[in-house]
Order: sequence, then structure tokens, then C-alpha cells
Amino acid sequence: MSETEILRYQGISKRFGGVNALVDVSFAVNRGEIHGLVGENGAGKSTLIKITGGIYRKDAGQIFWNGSPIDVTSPIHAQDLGISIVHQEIPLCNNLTIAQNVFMGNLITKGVTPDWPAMEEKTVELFRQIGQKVNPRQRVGELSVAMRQLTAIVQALRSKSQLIIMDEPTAALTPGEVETLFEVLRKLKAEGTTIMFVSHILSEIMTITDRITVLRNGRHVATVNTEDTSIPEIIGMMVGDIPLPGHKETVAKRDDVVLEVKNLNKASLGLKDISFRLYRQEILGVAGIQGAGRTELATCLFGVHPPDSGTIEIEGKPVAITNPRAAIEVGLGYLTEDRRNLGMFSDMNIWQNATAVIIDQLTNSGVLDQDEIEQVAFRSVKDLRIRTSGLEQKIRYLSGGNQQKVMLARWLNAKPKILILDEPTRGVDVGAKAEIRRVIQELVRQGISVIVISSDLEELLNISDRVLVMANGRIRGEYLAHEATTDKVMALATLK
Amino acid sequence: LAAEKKTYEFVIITHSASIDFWVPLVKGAQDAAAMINAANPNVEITVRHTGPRLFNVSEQRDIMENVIEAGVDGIITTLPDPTAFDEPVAQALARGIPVIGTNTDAGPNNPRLAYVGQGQIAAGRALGRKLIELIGTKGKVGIGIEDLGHTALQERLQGLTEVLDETDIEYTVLVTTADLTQGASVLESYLIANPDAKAIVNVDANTQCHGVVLRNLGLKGKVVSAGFDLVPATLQNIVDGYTAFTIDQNPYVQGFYPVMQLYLYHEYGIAPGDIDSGVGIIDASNVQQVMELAQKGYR
Amino acid sequence: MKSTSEKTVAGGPAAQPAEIPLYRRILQRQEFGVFLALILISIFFSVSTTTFLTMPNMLNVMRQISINGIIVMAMTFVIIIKDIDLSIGSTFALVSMLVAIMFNTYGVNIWLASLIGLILGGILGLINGVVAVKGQLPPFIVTLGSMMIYRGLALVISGGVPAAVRLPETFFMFTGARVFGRIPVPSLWFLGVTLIAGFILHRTSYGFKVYAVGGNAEAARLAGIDVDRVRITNFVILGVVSGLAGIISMSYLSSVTPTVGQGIEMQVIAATVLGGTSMLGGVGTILGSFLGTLVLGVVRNGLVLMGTSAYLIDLITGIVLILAVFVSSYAHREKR
Amino acid sequence: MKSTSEKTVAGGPAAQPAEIPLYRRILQRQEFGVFLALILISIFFSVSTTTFLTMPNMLNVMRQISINGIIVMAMTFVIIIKDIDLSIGSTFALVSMLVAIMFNTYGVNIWLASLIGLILGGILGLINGVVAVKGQLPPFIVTLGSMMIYRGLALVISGGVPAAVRLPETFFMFTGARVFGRIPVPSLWFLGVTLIAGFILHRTSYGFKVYAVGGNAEAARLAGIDVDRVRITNFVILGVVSGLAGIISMSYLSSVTPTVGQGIEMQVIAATVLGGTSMLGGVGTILGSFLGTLVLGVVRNGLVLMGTSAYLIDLITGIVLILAVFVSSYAHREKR
Ligand SMILES: Nc1ncnc2c1ncn2[C@@H]1O[C@H](COP(=O)(O)OP(=O)(O)OP(=O)(O)O)[C@@H](O)[C@H]1O
Ligand SMILES: Nc1ncnc2c1ncn2[C@@H]1O[C@H](COP(=O)(O)OP(=O)(O)OP(=O)(O)O)[C@@H](O)[C@H]1O
Ligand SMILES: [Mg+2]
Ligand SMILES: [Mg+2]
Repeated sequence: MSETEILRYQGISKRFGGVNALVDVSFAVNRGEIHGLVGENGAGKSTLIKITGGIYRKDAGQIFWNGSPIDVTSPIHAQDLGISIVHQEIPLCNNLTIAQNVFMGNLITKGVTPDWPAMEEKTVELFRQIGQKVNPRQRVGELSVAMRQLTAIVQALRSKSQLIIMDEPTAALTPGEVETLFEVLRKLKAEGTTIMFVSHILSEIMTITDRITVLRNGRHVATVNTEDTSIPEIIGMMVGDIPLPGHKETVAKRDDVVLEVKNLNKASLGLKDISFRLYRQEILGVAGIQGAGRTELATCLFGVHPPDSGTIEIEGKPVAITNPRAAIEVGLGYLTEDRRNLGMFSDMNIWQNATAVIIDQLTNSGVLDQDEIEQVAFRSVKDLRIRTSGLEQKIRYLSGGNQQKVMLARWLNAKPKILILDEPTRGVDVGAKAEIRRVIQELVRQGISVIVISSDLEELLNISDRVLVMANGRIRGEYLAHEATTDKVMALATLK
Repeated sequence: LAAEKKTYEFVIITHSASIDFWVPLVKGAQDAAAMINAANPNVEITVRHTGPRLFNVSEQRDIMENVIEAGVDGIITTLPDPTAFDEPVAQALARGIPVIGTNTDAGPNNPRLAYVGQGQIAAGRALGRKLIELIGTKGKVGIGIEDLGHTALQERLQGLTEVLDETDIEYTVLVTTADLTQGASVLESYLIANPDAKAIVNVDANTQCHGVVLRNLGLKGKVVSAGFDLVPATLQNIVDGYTAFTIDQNPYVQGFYPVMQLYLYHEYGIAPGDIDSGVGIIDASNVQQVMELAQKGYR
Repeated sequence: MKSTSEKTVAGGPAAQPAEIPLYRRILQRQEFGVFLALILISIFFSVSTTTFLTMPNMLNVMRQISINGIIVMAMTFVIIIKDIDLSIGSTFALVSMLVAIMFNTYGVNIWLASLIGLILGGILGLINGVVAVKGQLPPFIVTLGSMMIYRGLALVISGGVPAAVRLPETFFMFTGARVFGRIPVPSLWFLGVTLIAGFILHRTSYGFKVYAVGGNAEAARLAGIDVDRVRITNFVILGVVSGLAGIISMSYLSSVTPTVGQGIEMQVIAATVLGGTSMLGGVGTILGSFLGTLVLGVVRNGLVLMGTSAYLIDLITGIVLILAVFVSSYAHREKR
Repeated sequence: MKSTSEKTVAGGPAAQPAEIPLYRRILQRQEFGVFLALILISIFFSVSTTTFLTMPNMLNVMRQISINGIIVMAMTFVIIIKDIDLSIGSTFALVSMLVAIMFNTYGVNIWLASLIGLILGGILGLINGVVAVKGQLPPFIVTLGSMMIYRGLALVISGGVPAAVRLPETFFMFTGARVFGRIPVPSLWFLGVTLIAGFILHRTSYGFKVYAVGGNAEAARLAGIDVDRVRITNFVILGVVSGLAGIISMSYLSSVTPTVGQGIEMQVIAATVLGGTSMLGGVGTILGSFLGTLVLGVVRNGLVLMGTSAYLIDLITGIVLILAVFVSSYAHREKR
């Protein structure tokens, strides 16, 4: 056992029912390095992390911590050992404030009384380090997914652990935030902290890590030095073959306006004077930094929070959208960015989740048509290559990326005229990203118009025909995709 | 010149105001008030009825305190606890509000001026003796009780079992709860388990479910049914031959006399005294007459 | 959707054993636990009494559980959706009281009176639903309030006096009697309601929506499901069904008291939860609720058959209840 | 999310509240609604009766609510954490019965007997907690079971007979009497328990953990909070406090019946929820629970003072309860 190893996995296996999530995984993490962990959706990354964190018990194998064999029995145990984890699902208490969440397990107290002013001050300071200004007294339930993600990260940074494990911490973040986060990680590394880092954005992996471990179907494929490898090689190890980025052609009909929004305002969401058009068969990207109001715009259009003023016209006819059902009836669809809270029916299975929007159409006078449902769901699983043990599998037992694909399937099955996708590729692997891109282009060819909100700006520019840039609840400008560059968009997005 | 009319407000407090048992008691009280009002044009007596919905000593005490606070002229109350009502009754008397116990009496230290009602233990004994006349001194009997720990019912049970203990009768106590459906289920289960049972009795108004039980099991005429209280279904069961007899404590009387006593106390300073409201046995011989009176609210 | 297994390969390499044997499918079912509890309790009573396992007693048990059981079926919907209704006992009383009074005092035809009674039950449920859902108030408090209100109304319209009800023979045949070799009609109603409830919950889009709203109301709203409507409909169904149970009970007992049905809410909720329906929402089945109802009914029956002392019955029932829920949930515990 | 600007302003912790005027801070408080309901109801009774707003009556009200109120305080913790306890009435009875028997029959010193009673209350709560939490069973069913078990034990040890208790004067002084110009001692206990509960819930790490676990048990667990321990502790506190209420009630009534405390669980839960504690967890305050207790107590008191008919009291109480929860939650509704 080498002195440089802080953590070693030896022959770790884990089965869930009929699924082999991990099979005989062995590799080591060196002290003071940033260790990347990559693999397809469902490859077993989160499972390995949860075993390390004492949430799951391993079926076989041994974990060595600083050279000695350990059996992590609970999250508290993991913390005591000096391991802190940012989980993929961002578990926070929505009823508590940011500061309270950050210090949850480890309050600063004066006697028996928690010292909130001190903790709030420290929270502000911790957020400042990752480049964010916050009101530490704001309730987490009111935060965007991105801010929740940052809160979870700050929670882990606070505890000054020997090892910090981050399961897709950047999935909800915009490029600027990712950059600041990386600076913090580098600083931590310089201070001797070890970091294990999961991401599906391989450029991030190449930028930040020292070594990379690849998992595939629950098995360890390789652990390599980052400088000795390349993105194509990693993809090769992950999936076996390299998916070709789909060839993009615009089919947008610029003379046929499907959706026209005029002077839309919604004070409580901070939306001001929003006007734009969406053309038939167009893919319209919406860019902006976190907090720009993109999600708000989408929820406002979709009737979750109906606008205070302004008009929405669909195919030239003004429509009043007062709730999501009304929105669906006029032909809208909306894939939420917050799949855990606003998307999934965790205790329901794949087919139920995938058909929720169209369930009334899959019946014979109210009685479920199981054959048809099965067909629809089966097609979704096949088209999106959802990795599951069966259509009856509860969605909460899928890996994060596969859950996301089921959510996407729900809206693809609904076949709306206008589909709003909020962070559609969040948490999905390289192959699936290409797949989703292909599906979007296929939809557009079939006559659907799509609005895509994505924090992955490069991807957004690749996929869109045209890009709107939002900041502070306003639309700051727009570019045709081939004219746009990351820099131009960011310049608009960060305009004060 | 007619003198200024004197108005008296009397309040009846019962320990489970929502049950039907109190209907004749309240009617007796109101009748007494009406008679007095008619006989003496100088007084105007009003009577009202209150109490916790279900048996609850502490809530009844709260209500009594509230009534005292509201400043009434007389309280007629059940006293279903040996000591819990000693203090509020004393408090009422100290304030010049006379208190008469009715239906259920407290322990010997309670300062209430008088008690009008039946001795519960005596009533239980009466049930037992009448039952022995019908079934002899051997065999099995199922005894239903709505609520264990309820003072009055527990005393009736005590009287009944005292009598049965002197014989060779084997009895089983069954909790029927106040819910009829459940009560019927329990008695049915008992009769199925004891096909040789000679009788089922209840120490409370749940006697009314006996008809269903016996009809259901085809035991009409084979198993004797008996119990307490006058409720329409029980009387109908006596008419139909399911139930042999029921014991009544004349609740009408328990409302009537206390009002009279309070009136006499206020008008002439006559101290109230205890009155036994008797043990009425209703069986096939007198059920028709009782039903007519019950229709009018006297029984 | 039994046999999806052959088609799951698409998901990729995580292919499962193609055929799960029947006995494992049964073992894995959520209801297996409560079924096991039922079997254990039944074996115990069969051994310890001579009368438990006889046809007349079994039929009696079926009759005894049928009134509560009918309500349990609708309560299952309400609890799956994370709501609760404490007013069922009062609805039960008010409806049967009203039907009795219409029939006894006003000479309304009993079938018509019953129909009006069911409609009234629906209206009482609707009031619960609208106040709780549209008023965005906690159903616990709303139905605690309406429990008092409906019971109060039953007291007021009856003047506190019970009603003896002598029903026409045909009506009695369809509600309270025993038919074909002493099968009690209430138990047929119970079975009928169970089947219908099972069909609605497990085979229709309405049932689907109940699960969706119970699992994640906000997500259901975003998926275009009319959350308020589903919740209110649940309350209406429960009201109608409580009224039905009241009418059947009235017919069976030939009488109504204004206090009838007091406290059944706890028994009904207990049976539902024992059957595996989670008060945290989104989980539960009709089969489970049926078995939960049976467990409670069998325990009550068996203890009396054994001649257990009255002072001990509650104590033992409590212990059995906890053991039953333990067996029931332990058999279907997810292992991590 | 009131406005985006508010969110992004780097709030110096103390900076924000200082600018909001006092009356708005009161209006925004979660408890304002139930406070408003209390005021409205009190005004109504003050106008419609001559006795409501007198010192003796107010003291009476305080006394009457104190027994339930003491328990409400601990129930608030349990409900915030998303648990429930139906066994409090039985714990109440069993503890007071045991103390009475120890004192009456075995001549144990009353202070020692009371101490043993409180410990017993804690053990009963511990049993609830351990079975529900460690057994991972629904607290609703577990405590429904223990409600029957504890009540059964109270019946068994008492033989179904009430016990009259004549307590030593000093003990009575400290528990059941009235002091300083007729202030009832139980109400002082109530105030004391309220203050302690408020301190623990709002000013200690333990209280914070209660909110955290109630908000998201999984997140709390991952953050290193011993979720099971907090939940079990809550049950223990509730058990002790229920026992305390039982002893005070025994002292005040000078007697215990084995049926004492039946049904108080509903009143206690109603007061808690009316006071703004959400059964969905994570939300609630001691001040709210205090006001909720007051509302229910005032309604009960006022209706009797008004001379409302016994048949109508429940009906009206039900209506007032729903109106109160409506006012209470409407006044603090978030507008979007
Ligand atoms: N609790 C569970 N029960 C059953 N199956 C599970 C459970 N948790 C994970 N799995 C399965 O184990 C496999 C590995 O899942 P895991 O979450 O570790 O993947 P991942 O590599 O983190 O994927 P992603 O990139 O999508 O997050 C998947 O097939 C998943 O369906
Ligand atoms: N009052 C609220 N309570 C709970 N959630 C809220 C509230 N208001 C907004 N949200 C959620 O916050 C998110 C919007 O956050 P944000 O202001 O960061 O929007 P955004 O510009 O879309 O952010 P991003 O650019 O990261 O997508 C949405 O998911 C929305 O559902
Ligand atoms: Mg994962
Ligand atoms: Mg967003």
C-alpha cells in the first residue's frame, strides 16, 4: 500500500436486485490529487460514491482509507473519517436558510444556542470564495437549481475534509461559475485536499483533473494520467465507439411565426418587458448566466406563474395560459430543469413517468390501454437508450442521467407544437447528449419548434438556429447561431 | 300590582350530552318548569342542557366552571366521578348557586344538596335477579359494556356480577364500544364461540343491537336478551320477541324533581332531599304502554 | 403489463433474468407482508379456538368487516394522494339518519331516500374537498371540523333520538339480509366496492392520476394533471361510499342512532395504512387495503372467540396491530 | 422569491430586518393569522356575553387549556418532524393512574411517585419512538397500537375503577391549587412549559435539528445529524410531558379514572395544526401552538357562556375551527 494513496477500492461489487451496479472495481485515489471519475449514465459512479459515503453497503470488496481497511457505516461515519460529499441529488432542507443548510451538521454554538450571525457571516464569506453574493437568510426552497447546487458545494467546502467527492457538481452551473469553482478546487488541492470529481462534460475533466478513472457497466476500465490521454480516447473507453456529432442543418421557416411573445412582464419572477418570436421548425436557444431569468421565462410561458401583463400568441391567435394544463392544451410542452422536485414521480415506474402527460390519450374511455402504453414506453426506452431493468422499474432506482432521459421521453411522447427544454442534457453522458441532439433535430424535421435553455453554452450554440441572450430578467439581444461566439454571448449575458 | 317577575335559569349538565338517553330527562325538567311557570305567574323558569359530547370528566368540570361563571340560578348535574366535582360544586354553593345531583352520584364527600336517581349497583342487581328468573342459575352469559372505566356502567356491572357470582352462571364481559355496528359484531362473535350461551345482556343502551344479533344467528327464542335503557329499537325488539326485558331508571323523574326542588329551594327555602327514581322493568307485558309514553318523551 | 422482461434488453447490457418465477413474484409484491400477517394470525386463532375456522364464523367476519371495509376502499384513494378525512363516521351517521327520517317520518320511498342519501354523502364529501383543496387548508383540520359539524347536524335533525327502521323486505334483501346459504349481503357489497375500487385505482387513468398527484403534486401539475379536481373527486367518492356504508349499516341494524359510526375513522385509517398505503403519499394498493381490513377484523373476532378478558382486549389488539404492521412492512423492506 | 434583486443583494445578516417597520414585521409573522382569529373570536364573545371578558373567566380559560396546552407544546416538536403520536391520552391516563395507585395503595411519597410517573411517561414515549423509528414503521399505526396498549394497562392496573386521590397540601399547592389571587397553578405550569419549549425549539441546536429533520430527513442525515436520535427524543419528551399533564390533572381533579384523557390527541393535534404547524413537516412555532391552544379553549368556553345548546356546540365548534384555520392561513398566504 503506497503512502501516496488516500483511498483505495479493492474488488468492490454491488447488486441491486437483478442489476450489477458495480463489479469488482479496484483503483486508488492519490493524496492531494484531483481525480476524475467518468462513465456512461448508469455506469456506477454514484453507487461507488454512495458506498464511500456510507449510504449504501457494498456486497463485496474492501475500502482502504489512509492505508487501513474501513467499513463506512453511515454518513456521519464518513464525515468523521474526513470525507465529505456533494451528492448528485443535492439534498437540502428547503424550509431552512442558506446558512442553516451550510452549517447543518456542524453548528457553531454559544452554549446551547446556535450562533447564527457568526454562521451567516461565514456563509457569505464561503460563497464569496466561489464568486457568489448571497443573502444567507434566504430560504433554500426559493433558490434556483444552480444556487442549490452551489449551496451543496459550499456545505462540503465548509468542513475542511481530507477528501471531497463531488458527483456532477457542475451539471447545474454556467461556464463562469464552473471556472470559479475550478479555481477553488485548485486552491484546495494546493492546500493538500484530495478531490474526486464526476462530470459528463469531458472538457472539464481534461481541464481540472490529474488522473481519470473510467467505469463501464459497473466495471473498472482504466485509470490514466490526464496528460497522457485525450477526450476521444476517454469516450472510447466509456462507450466503445465514438458517436459522431450529428450534422446540423437549419429547417426553420423564418416566415412562419409559431409563437409570439409581446411585452411580457412578471414582477414576482423579475421578468421585464419580454418580447420575442419563435418560428416554425426553429431551434431557439436561450442563453444567460445563472439567475438571468430563463427558467422564470419558461415557467411563465407555461402557466406555472401566469404573467402580470403582455400577450402570448400561438400561430397568430392570442392565448390565455393560466395553468400548465391550459399550456399543454394550446400545444406547449416544458421539460423542467428541476427533475427531482418538479419532474419525477419517484415511486412510479418508467412507463408511468414516460406517459404521464398523455395518459388520457392512452385509454379506452378512461381504462388504461396497457398494450399501447407499453409500446409507447418501450419505444422511449429504445430511442433514448434508457438503461433500465424493465419498464416496471421505479424511476428512482435509475441513475441520474437515465432519469433525465425518462423526463425527456415524457415530453417527446406528448408531441407538443412548441417544446421548451430547460437544461435537457443536464447530467446525461456524451453518447446520450448526441442522441438527444439527434432527437431534437428529428422533432424539428417533423414540424415541431423548440426552445432550448442550456447552461452549456458551447452545446447551445451548436444545437440552436438562433440564440436569445437574457440577463436580469430582460432579453438583451439575439444572434443567429453561426454568427454567435461564446465571447459575444457572454458579453451580452453579463451586461449590467 | 303584579310584582316584578322573578326569572330563574337552571342548567342541566350531563356527562355525554350527545346521547339520546337524556331526552326524557330534559323533557322532565322542562315539563316541571312549564308547570311551575303556569302555576305561579310570578316566576319564569328556563332550563337548558349542556355537557361534553362524549364522556370526559375534565371537560365536564370545565363546563361546570363556565356555567358557574355565567351566573346561573341552579345546576342539575350528573356526578360521574367520586371526587372530581367536589371543588366546583362547593364553589357553586359558595356563590349561592344550588346544585342537585342527578342520574349518577359522586362519592360521600360531595357537597351537592341532594341526589335524584337510581343506585346503579341496585339497578345492576335488579337486572341480575330478573335474569336468573329467566335462565336459572347455570349456564353462560355474555355481558356487554360500552366503555370500561365508565363509573355508572362499571357500577351496574358490579351489581350484576355480584348477583351472578352467587350462582353457577359463567359470564364473560365484552366491550361493545358505543358504536352499534361494532357492538353487534362482538356479541355475534361471542355467541358463535359459545353456542351454549343462555343469554346476552348489556349494561347500557347498546342493548338495542341484540335484536340484530339474534336474528342474524337465528337464535330468537333460544338466547335470552336483556339490558338497560329505553331506546326505540330496544322496545321494538321486546315487541318482536327478541329481547326479554330492559331496565329503566325513569330519567324523566331525574329531570322533573330536581327542577321542583330548585324552585322550592329558591322560593321557600325548602332544603332538597335525595329521591330514588326507582327501577322500572319493561317487558312484553308493559311495552306497548311504555312505547306510547316514549313517543311523547316521558320515558 | 406483466411480461416486459423480454423487451428490456434495449436498455443495454443490464439485462435481467428473463423469467421471474411465480413464487418470487408473490414474495416481492408489496402486499405479501400483510398477507403473511393475516395467515399467521389466522393460523393462531384456528389452533387456539374450535370456532374460528368454521363457515358461519368466516361469513360473520366478512359481514363484520364489510361496513368499515367499504369505506377503507375509498380512504385508500384519499391517503395515497396524501389527504385525510376524519369526517367519514359523521357522514355515515348523517346520511343514515337522514334516510331513516325521510323514510320513517316523511314516508319517502326507501330507494329514493337512499339515492338522496348517497347524493348527500357526495355533497358532504364535496364540501370537505372544496374547502380543503380550494381553500388550501390542511385536510386534517378541515375534516376534523366537518366531523363535528356533520355529527352536530345528525344530532339536530334527530333531536338526539335514535330511529328504529323497519325496512321493506326487498330493500332489506339488497342491503342487510343474508342470501344463498346465509351469505351476508353487506359482504357482497364490500366485495363489489373492492373490485370497483381496484379497477379504478389500478386500471384507469383516474387511478394513475391519484398516484401521480400523491407522488409529486407539483410535477403532476406540470404534467397537465388537474390536481385540485382529482383531490376533490377523491373526497366526493369517499363521501358517497361513507353514505353507502351508513345505509347498509342502517338496514342491517334496523336502526340508527346519532352516535353511530363514531370513531370509525381511526379503524378505517388503521386498516388502510396496515395494508401498506403510505401517509407520505403515492404508495398503496386496493389488495393491500383489503388484506389490512381483514387483519383487523380477524383480530377483533378471534380475540372474542378466545374469550379474552374485556380488560385485556384493547391491550392485545394494540400489540397485534403493531406486530402486524411490523411483519407487513418487514417482509417488504428494501435492502440497501 | 419576492424579487430577484432581494435574492442577489449580499445581505449583511443584520441589515435586512432593521429596515422593515415593526407593524409589518408583525403582519408578516406566520402566527399573525391565528392571532387574528383569536382576536376576532374574543371580540365576538366579549360582545355577546357579559362574563367572557372578566378576570375570573379569563383565569378559568387559562386553567382549562393548561392540561392540553402542556401537551401541545411537545406535540409541536413531533409534528414539525413529520411524526405523530396518538397515544398521549393513554400515557396521560396510565401515568396518573400509576401515581395515584402508588400513593393511595402503597403509600409512596407523592413527590417520589410523581417522579416515577414522569420517568414512566418518558419510557412510554421511548417505546413509541424506538418501535416507530428503529422499526421503520409508520408512527400513526404504532401509536394507535400503543394508545390501545397503554389504555389497556391503565384499565388493568385500576381494575376499571376510578381512584380518588386526596393529596398532601404542599403537593396540591404546586400542582392543582390556585395561588396569588386565584391564579390557577396548572396555568403557570402551562406557561412554564411553553417558555421552555419555545427556548428549546427556537434557541438551541436541538430545536434546529428538529426543523432540519422535518424539512428533509435525508438531507439532515447526509449532513451528519442523527435523525433517529432526534425523532426518538421527541417522543420521549412528549411522553414525559403527557405524564406531567396527567399528574397535574389528577391533582386538580383529585381523582383519576381509567378513561381520563380519552380523545385528547385530536384536540392537541388540532391546536397544534391550527397554530400553523404543518403536518407536511418542517414548519411550526411555539407561539403559534400557544395561540392555537388559546383559540380552541376560548371557543369552548365562550359557547358554554353563551348558553349554546349541547346539540349545537359541536356543530358551531366545527364551523369556528374551519373559519379559524382559514383566517389563520389566509392571513399568511404567500402571494405569487
Ligand atoms: N437504489 C437502487 N436500486 C436499484 N438499482 C439502482 C439503485 N441505485 C442505482 N441503481 C442502478 O445501478 C446502476 C448504476 O447507477 P449509478 O447511479 O451509480 O450510475 P451513474 O454512473 O451515477 O450514472 P449517471 O451518470 O446517470 O449519474 C444503474 O443501472 C441504476 O439503475
Ligand atoms: N418562490 C419560489 N419558490 C421555489 N422555487 C422557486 C421560486 N421562484 C423560483 N423558483 C425556482 O427557481 C428557479 C429559477 O431560478 P433562477 O432565477 O436562477 O432562474 P434562471 O435564470 O433560469 O437560472 P438558470 O439560468 O440557472 O436556469 C426555477 O427552477 C424556479 O422553479
Ligand atoms: Mg450518478
Ligand atoms: Mg434555469
